[in-house]
Amino acid sequence: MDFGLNQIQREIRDLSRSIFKDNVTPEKLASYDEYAMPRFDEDLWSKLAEAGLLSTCIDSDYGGSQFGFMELALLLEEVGRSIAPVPLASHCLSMMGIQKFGEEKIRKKILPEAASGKILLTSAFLEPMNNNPMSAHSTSYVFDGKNYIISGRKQAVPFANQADYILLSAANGEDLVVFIIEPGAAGVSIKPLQVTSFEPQAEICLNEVTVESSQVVAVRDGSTLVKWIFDRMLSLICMHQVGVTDAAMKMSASYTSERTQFGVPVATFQAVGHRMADSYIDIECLRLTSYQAASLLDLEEEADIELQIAKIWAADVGHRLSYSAQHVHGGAGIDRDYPLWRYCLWLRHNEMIVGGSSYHTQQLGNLIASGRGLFS
Amino acid sequence: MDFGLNQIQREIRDLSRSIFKDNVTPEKLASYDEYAMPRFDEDLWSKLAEAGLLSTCIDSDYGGSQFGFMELALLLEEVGRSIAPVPLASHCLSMMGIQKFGEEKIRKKILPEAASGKILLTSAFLEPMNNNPMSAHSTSYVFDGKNYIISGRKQAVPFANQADYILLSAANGEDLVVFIIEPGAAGVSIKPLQVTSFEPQAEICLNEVTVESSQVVAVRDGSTLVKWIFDRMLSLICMHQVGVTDAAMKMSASYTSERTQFGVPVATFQAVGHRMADSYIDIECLRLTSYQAASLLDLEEEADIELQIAKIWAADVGHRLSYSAQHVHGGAGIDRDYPLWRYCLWLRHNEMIVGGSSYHTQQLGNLIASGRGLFS
Amino acid sequence: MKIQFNTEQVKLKKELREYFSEMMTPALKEECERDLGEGGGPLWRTALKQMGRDGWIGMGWDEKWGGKGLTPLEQFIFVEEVMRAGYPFPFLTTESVGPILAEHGSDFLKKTFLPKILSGELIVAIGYSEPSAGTDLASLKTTAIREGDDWIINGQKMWTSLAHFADYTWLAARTNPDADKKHKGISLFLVPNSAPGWSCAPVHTLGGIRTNVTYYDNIRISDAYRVGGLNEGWKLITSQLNRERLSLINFGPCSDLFNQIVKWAITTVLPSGESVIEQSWVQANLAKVRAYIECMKLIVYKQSWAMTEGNLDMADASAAKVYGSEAFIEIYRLLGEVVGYAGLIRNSDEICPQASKIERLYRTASIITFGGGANEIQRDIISAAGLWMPRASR
Amino acid sequence: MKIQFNTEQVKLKKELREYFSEMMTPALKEECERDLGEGGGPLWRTALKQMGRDGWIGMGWDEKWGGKGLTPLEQFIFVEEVMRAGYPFPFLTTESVGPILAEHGSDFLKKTFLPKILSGELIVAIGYSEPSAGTDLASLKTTAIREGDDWIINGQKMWTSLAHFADYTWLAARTNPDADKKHKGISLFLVPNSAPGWSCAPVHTLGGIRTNVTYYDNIRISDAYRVGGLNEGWKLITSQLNRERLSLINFGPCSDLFNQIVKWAITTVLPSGESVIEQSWVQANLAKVRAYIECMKLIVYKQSWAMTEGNLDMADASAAKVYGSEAFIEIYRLLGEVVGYAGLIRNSDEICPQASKIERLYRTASIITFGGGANEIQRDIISAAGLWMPRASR
Repeated sequence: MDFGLNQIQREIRDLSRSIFKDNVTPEKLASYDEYAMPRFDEDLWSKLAEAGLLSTCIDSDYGGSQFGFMELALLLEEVGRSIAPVPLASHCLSMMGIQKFGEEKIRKKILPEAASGKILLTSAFLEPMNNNPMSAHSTSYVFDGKNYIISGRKQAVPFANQADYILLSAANGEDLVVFIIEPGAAGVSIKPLQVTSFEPQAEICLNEVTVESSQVVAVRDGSTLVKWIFDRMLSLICMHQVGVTDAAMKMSASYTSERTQFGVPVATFQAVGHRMADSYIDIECLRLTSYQAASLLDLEEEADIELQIAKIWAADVGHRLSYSAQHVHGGAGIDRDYPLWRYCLWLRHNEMIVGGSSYHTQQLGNLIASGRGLFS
Repeated sequence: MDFGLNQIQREIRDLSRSIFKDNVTPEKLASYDEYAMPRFDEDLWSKLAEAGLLSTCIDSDYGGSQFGFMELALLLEEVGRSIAPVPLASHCLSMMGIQKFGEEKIRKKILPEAASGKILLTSAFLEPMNNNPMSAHSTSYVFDGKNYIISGRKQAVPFANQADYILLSAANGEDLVVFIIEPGAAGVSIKPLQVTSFEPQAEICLNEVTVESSQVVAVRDGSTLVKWIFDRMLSLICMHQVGVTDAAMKMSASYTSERTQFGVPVATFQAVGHRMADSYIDIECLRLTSYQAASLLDLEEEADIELQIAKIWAADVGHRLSYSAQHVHGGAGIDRDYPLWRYCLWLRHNEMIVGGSSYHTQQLGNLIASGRGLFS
Repeated sequence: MKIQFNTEQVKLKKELREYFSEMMTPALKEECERDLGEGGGPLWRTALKQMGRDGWIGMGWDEKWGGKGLTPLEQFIFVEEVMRAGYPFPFLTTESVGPILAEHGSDFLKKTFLPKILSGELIVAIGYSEPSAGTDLASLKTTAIREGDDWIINGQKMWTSLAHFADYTWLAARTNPDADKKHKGISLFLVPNSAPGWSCAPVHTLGGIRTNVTYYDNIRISDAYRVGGLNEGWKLITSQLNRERLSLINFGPCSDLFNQIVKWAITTVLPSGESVIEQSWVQANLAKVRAYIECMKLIVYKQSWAMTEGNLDMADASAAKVYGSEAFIEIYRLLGEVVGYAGLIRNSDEICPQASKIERLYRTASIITFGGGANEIQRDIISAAGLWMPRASR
Repeated sequence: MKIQFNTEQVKLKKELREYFSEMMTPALKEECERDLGEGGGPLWRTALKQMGRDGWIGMGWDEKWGGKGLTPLEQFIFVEEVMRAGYPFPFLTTESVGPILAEHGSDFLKKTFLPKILSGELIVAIGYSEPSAGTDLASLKTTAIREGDDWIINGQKMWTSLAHFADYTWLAARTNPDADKKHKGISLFLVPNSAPGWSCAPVHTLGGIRTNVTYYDNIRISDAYRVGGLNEGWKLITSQLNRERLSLINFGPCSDLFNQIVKWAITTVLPSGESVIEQSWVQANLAKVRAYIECMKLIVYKQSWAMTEGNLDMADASAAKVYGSEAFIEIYRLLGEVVGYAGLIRNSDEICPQASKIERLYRTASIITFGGGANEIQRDIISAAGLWMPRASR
């Protein structure tokens, strides 16, 4: 049992932190506010590519550094800490899915270019009113003997309009197949959604989209692939939230240490100090449960229980910290000229995306009722 | 809309408060600790009878003062404030049920003696593993053409061993009938339970108990009677909790105002002051929702939603206040030589009896799902 | 003790609901939405004046100022219903500044302002906070210096909400820099926003709502526009805030939101075939919201009743503010969970008609935990005034 | 980063579980229940010595004191498992006093005490609190006055738990009444409870558990029983409390309780025909408990790991104590709701075998929110040491 970072992990953390620190400023972030332009810093993306940070989990055969999922997870914590405008999670998870489940031909076609940042990938697994991409599908396919014809709707697809390829799941009865499609394919229409965090997201409508067999990433084990990526997506949302919460807490601690009222720093009021202490504890819980889930996935172990627990904390802590931070900042916390407010948007995003705390509590409860989740 | 007490209500409150203040002391209460003797102060009971406080809701025909349910509810708040060892709620509600649903013969037999305190009544509606006396019955009867034969189990019956008569429900298919039985009747066995609060409670086992038709209080409208009493029982639990919480809060406020540490009263630490402020708000919520439910029942209006809400607050506030009070008292809060600890027992009792907060939240949720509970 | 409306009150509520359902035309609704629930638009102005003409704004006011002479409870029912209808009612002017002015203003001020306030023709913004005087309000630095019959005002105020369309600012300024305690050197003025030297710059907030910094550059006003005693402004500030606290906790809009979400959850079917409300966690969330709002309702009704009886308690006003402001946050969260992903979308209500409103409300909800007197101060007041606990000197 | 046990640790856990399942005979269990989870009975004594002989108590200790030379993590696994088995392990002696003694005690003290502690032959009670020195520990009044090579001790201590069967008291006394700061005049002593002048009176608590007032009447002890530097006791107190905080948060028993309740809820059928666990609110309660305990587990594992690395953080120790003590309360509540009325019954486990334990645990749970350093103090420490926030002088 080791709660520390090894040499490589420390290097990845330090390198990414320093790149984000130099390149993500409130002024730059301001240019994406209210969707003034798509929240995707392509310069920064190139720098991450150059530093080898887009391909941490990709085999050296395809130009990657061949590290594990834990390294990617730690990288996402830094994305969260800086709320950097880069589609790291969706891009890397799509690559990893192709690498693990795709055939060599498709891997060779996609991975080297994706690993070097030349092309962008994303995944479309979620559907309207459904937080579980493994069940009750609104997107279906038929096989006409040669091609697959897909119809349906996908929701909450990050960077759909920026991506070159989209991993997309569709069902036929019990079977779930994962395809790789191009956003410009006939029958695909992309409707941009404006969400809380200003992240480019879209709803995708598929109207009899024809797809060739060569575009199939996983046919027999499609639902395994979807679960494999979805588990890791949950994990990365939690890791991102670790970074966002930690940064917002530290901003609050230093603001209240400097701001004086009644002739003393606001931090010296016990109610303020204690609220920050509660945040500290909250974030420690979020961090530990998130690290644990990532660590299990890194070992390719099952983490159903641990992921639900981490997401519950990501939601609860995100909610509580957002209001604590705003509150102890007084007016500054909600002033768009001070950096905190954008962190609050991401706290909310990570809280609610793929279901809030109540939803995941019920999911965890279901697992427990089925006899899983006993302590060993 | 009137949140104030009228003249009669003020008199009942002041009179009862003064009787309890004079007669309920920590020394007296100590004699019932750990069931050293049954928690029933018969002297105090006589004094309440003499003051006319046992019969507030009983018609003058039977020797009562003919006031409404609200007056009884306010009386229960005072019982809670003093944690007086008297079976007021179970006795009075049983009388009221008989008065409202029984035939004149049974009313005449029971009520005058009960109103004057000569005999004691209680009710046995609850059954094991079931917080809802209106459904899923473990006690059933058959009618042999002349008598009713009852078998089954009742739980959480207060003062069963002290009572002269017990109102008891039993089912036959969909029909629910309420009988009045004597604890010593053949086939009735009473197993005393020791509960958190030291209140005399018992499980009653009924093994082919034969009951005559004259003992039937409500045959056609048995389930109406059970609901009518049960609603008021919920209400009185909440009102009792109002008194218990208020007393425990004030004890905590005055203890922390006097106890010094670091050369200042403990109350001057903001964390302590704020925790007490939160208790103040909590108790205001409990008080208002409890008063509202009692007020509706007083008017014989339906109060399903309002009762659930009051019981949720009774449970939540009881839980939170118990630990706040213990905590700000430091060691004194749990020391059996200081009066707080018995209040904590009652806070727990009222929290958990007939279901805790989660249970009642789900009940309220069910009502909402059925389309009830919209704001007008 | 009878915690139910009487027949007249029930009738009034019904009448108001009908009135507002007619008043809130699609065009007015659209304007109010566009102004993010703040008001200030032309249709909004017109509607306010109409309400004034129809005698609603002054329901609970003395007839001599144009009121109807009913009680604070009826006044509260009116405010609840107008807010419930989605109209951003300028309650700070009518429910907090107005009553304080009626109590402490000179005859001249009362005659000048009250009829206009009750007829919906005059809006007042509040000018207390400054860059270094937030929770520690008494340390404010804006000055008013006597010059003959006039005062010359200089300074800067933060968070002057509504200033960009208000007519006057209810301004706290230092009139005695040498007072032995800093809160004893403050006076209150009604400053016309049209006065030379007045200016205003927008501040944009997390929730998208605009507030303002306002600047006071050698503004000259007559002493007749001073409210209450010289250097006795602190009492007016605290009284105004006490009233403000209550009016911030209006449960009309959120009770309507609850109703809408319940109906949506009952009628909306998930891909799995069950309705939204069949999910037990949704029921639990809605039950929690229902219980939260019920208390909010009872707390404000009780306080309206207490005002009618003339015994509004300071600790209770603070309790209402703390409870309400923190309950709103939990309510929006619980409802946000129920609508799910739709509650993250700003530009579409396709899934659930109330979802984008919840998205925005979540971003605005923190304001009243620190605005109107930070909740820490309110809790200090509660333990001191409500429980007689000693508190640390500040 | 790898937050899973290695193969040896998994094996150790298994070995310990088997060992304790044999050790906890029905008679020992009954004795422990009777003593309300406090220990002190004859079978309890025997078992403790057996654990000592079998080398468990000192797993993570240096071999020269009778330990096995493993790390704090293995030591923690041992404590977790022994507590999980329902044995009231005297962790204050072995996990807090012992390590501090090893670090700060003289050779004489180490040789005298450590082997006995690790062999389960010696129990130490903690004597800090006094009637007027609770949270403000540094104001304690018990005195130790030098007389030749000896000290004469006089005073009274509150909440001296285990004193009635402990062998020694780890006692804080004032050795310099004139120190410029009151915490600089305190020294630490190991006082034999057998010394003439020592006496003890029971204090009964809400949860039924006995604690004690202890009296020190002209007790004479040699200077050899002083621990650490003269007037440097404060550092030992805070170090001991730091360690105590961690050992208070043992999740072994409550993880086992969770497992038992889940199994009961799955197999128990309600009169309505559905099982207890089919009620969605029961699932939600159990999920919350599961999530609470998971964090408790990770927090204490991380700290055991940090001790292994030699960098236990003060803020983290306080965070563990606050989190754990408050989580226990919520856990017992949520489980209490699940078992329902049975959780109010003291004298029968007919409905649910764990219910009366929950009934009692609920009554004992508050102790560690103020004991071991009140949670207010811990939060002060966290904001100061963990977030570098300035704090008010006290």
